Amino acid sequence: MSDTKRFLYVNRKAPHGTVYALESLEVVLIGAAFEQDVSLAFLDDGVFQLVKKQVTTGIGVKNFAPTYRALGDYDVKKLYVERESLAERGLTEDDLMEVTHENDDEEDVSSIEIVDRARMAQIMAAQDVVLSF
Amino acid sequence: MSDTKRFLYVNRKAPHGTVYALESLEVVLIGAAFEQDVSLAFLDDGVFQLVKKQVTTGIGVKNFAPTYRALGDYDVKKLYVERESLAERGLTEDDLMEVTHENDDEEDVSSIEIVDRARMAQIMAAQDVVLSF
Amino acid sequence: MSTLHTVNKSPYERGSLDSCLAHALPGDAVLLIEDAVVGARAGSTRVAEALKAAMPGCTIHVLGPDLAARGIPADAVVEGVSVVDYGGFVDLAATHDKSQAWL
Amino acid sequence: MSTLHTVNKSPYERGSLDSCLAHALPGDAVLLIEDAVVGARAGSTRVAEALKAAMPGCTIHVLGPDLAARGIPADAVVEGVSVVDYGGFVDLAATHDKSQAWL
Amino acid sequence: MKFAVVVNEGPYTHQASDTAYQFTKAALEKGHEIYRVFFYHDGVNNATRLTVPPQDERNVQKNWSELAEKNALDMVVCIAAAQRRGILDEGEAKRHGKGEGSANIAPGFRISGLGQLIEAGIQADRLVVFGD
Amino acid sequence: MKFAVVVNEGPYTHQASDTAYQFTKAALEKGHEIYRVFFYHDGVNNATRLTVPPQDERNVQKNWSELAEKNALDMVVCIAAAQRRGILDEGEAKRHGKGEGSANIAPGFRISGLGQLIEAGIQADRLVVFGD
Repeated sequence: MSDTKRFLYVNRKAPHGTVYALESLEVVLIGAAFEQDVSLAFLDDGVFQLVKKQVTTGIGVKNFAPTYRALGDYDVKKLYVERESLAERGLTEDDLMEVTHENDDEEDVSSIEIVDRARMAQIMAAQDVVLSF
Repeated sequence: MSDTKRFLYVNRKAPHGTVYALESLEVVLIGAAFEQDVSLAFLDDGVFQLVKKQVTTGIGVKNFAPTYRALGDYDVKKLYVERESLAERGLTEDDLMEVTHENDDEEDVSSIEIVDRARMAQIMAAQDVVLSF
Repeated sequence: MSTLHTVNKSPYERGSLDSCLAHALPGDAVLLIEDAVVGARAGSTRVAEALKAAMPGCTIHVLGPDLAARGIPADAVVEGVSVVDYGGFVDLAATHDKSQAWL
Repeated sequence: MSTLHTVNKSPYERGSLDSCLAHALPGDAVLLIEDAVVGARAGSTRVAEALKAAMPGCTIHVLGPDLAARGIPADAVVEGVSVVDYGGFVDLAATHDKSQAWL
Repeated sequence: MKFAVVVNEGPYTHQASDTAYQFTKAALEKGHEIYRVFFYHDGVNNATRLTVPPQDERNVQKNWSELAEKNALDMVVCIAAAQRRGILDEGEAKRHGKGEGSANIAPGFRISGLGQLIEAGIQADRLVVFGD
Repeated sequence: MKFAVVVNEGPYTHQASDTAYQFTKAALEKGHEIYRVFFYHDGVNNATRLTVPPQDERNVQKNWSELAEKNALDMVVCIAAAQRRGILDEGEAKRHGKGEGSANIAPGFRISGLGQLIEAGIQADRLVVFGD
């Protein structure tokens, strides 16, 4: 087996009420150094992690949401967000923050791809290692 | 205010997967010494706490289910179980363990009363202190 | 005997808000805190409909600092839901006879 | 690329089993463990129907020691669901290409 | 008015302790009395003096300890729950042979029995529970 | 076959650690290799030597420590998660000025970085996650 595996980080939980979103992101950042094929899946309440304009000063907790926007610098470029999960929660793509990376032509392109549930299932199926938090 | 208050312990979680059912029961046992007016409510997944013939040897965890049957000895006599919660989970009263206490005529009578949701709401409303776990 | 009910989990993932609303009585207050505030976002969702149906029997409140943390503007909540701060949470607890947490 | 999906929370309280079943593909296995085993009890419940609908696309399994702890006899599970012990759990993890926990 | 506050989850993993802290602070600012803060279940983990959170994050244990010092709060950690999770004061550490210096309870917290929870329910006008 | 096991919750409050333990034991009995057990989030709390569970209950930490000793398991506690929750080895306790005897890590566990989790995912044939 080659040393490169497909790693998927599955995010199904809302941010701030529990630490899972934050500590999951910490794994992604560390994992980026290992040069694997990394994808992030956001479905169910995990889609709330990417909602823009999160302001956490009122709850006295550090806001880690800006870190998602830095993922491109770590060569983490594939963030899949499930369309059905958004819709059920009254959200649209416009409610999500911008996460971009530089493509081969040095243009900033979006790292977020909205996918339907069937495609999300295919993405999950194609992985070697699935980390859920 | 008199020193006697109506205490309700609300059990909404399944046993064994988390410690809440066990540690809630520990509060009930300690609390019995304070001679308050004590009731226990079992609704939603909390009804699974009273299912009979729980055998925990296979998961390597202590079985505290028999303690419910001892509640009568602690003068804890009112266990309210929600009918709708049972039905939604495919359970009937026959699936529950027997929990009894001695009445004034020294007869063993059931401590479990199956109540519908509307009555459960009334029972909750009538309390002074509600402890949820 | 009025009650302040608190709900702290997302109603899209857990049953606690549904169960709370099924047991709250007229004159009670329901306060959404922590992850439960995602249910307060206005829109044509199942949860928004459930909250509307529960009013005006109960009053529905949502904790502002938790709303902000989830990126939901205070004016984007379901109509009729009031936004309170921690002091308002204390007031709700004080002005109702008891509080019940739907954990 | 087959997957072993594990679900550990009661499907009566949380959405994880529903979400798992909505993403599992033909040839995958779903294993109910811990509090999720309460969903395997036979009967005319919403959850039993969902499990039946998921088979035979997927195989459905339930952890026996957890079943026993919840007072559910091994012969009282939804038809077609197989009861396994911890060794069987290991076998399922070994015979599928990867496992995915629906936490 | 007299409040009792119950904290059922530990620091960082769940927001419960943070919310309870903000609630307690707000109640004090409004002139209410906090009869007791009771830590149960994983809530006992708020009382360890050994946490070292990142510098740019809040320090949950320190928040509680400082609030207690400023307001003479009675913060009680359930002994049975604490034993299951490894939170010990000097006496407990010695009693269980855990070795010199093992006590890990933070300033402002004290270990006591579940009776303190019931008593808080009896004595306080309102009891508010924070958990998972 | 080579397994990696991830434990995301602490002892007693959630069954996750018990299930992971039973799974690990069963895998070893079947002749599989356990490449590593990685403790993350509240899972780091499994590694405290200070728990004193009731005598008629299982001892989760001891279960893990004994399994590790018997099978030379590599049990790694995430350093970042451990610092947030107050799990320290000698070096960490000294580095953060926590005082003589404060180290509370139990036998068989070692503290290391998150890279150990990724590496386990790369090296093991299967990775199984247990959590809340």
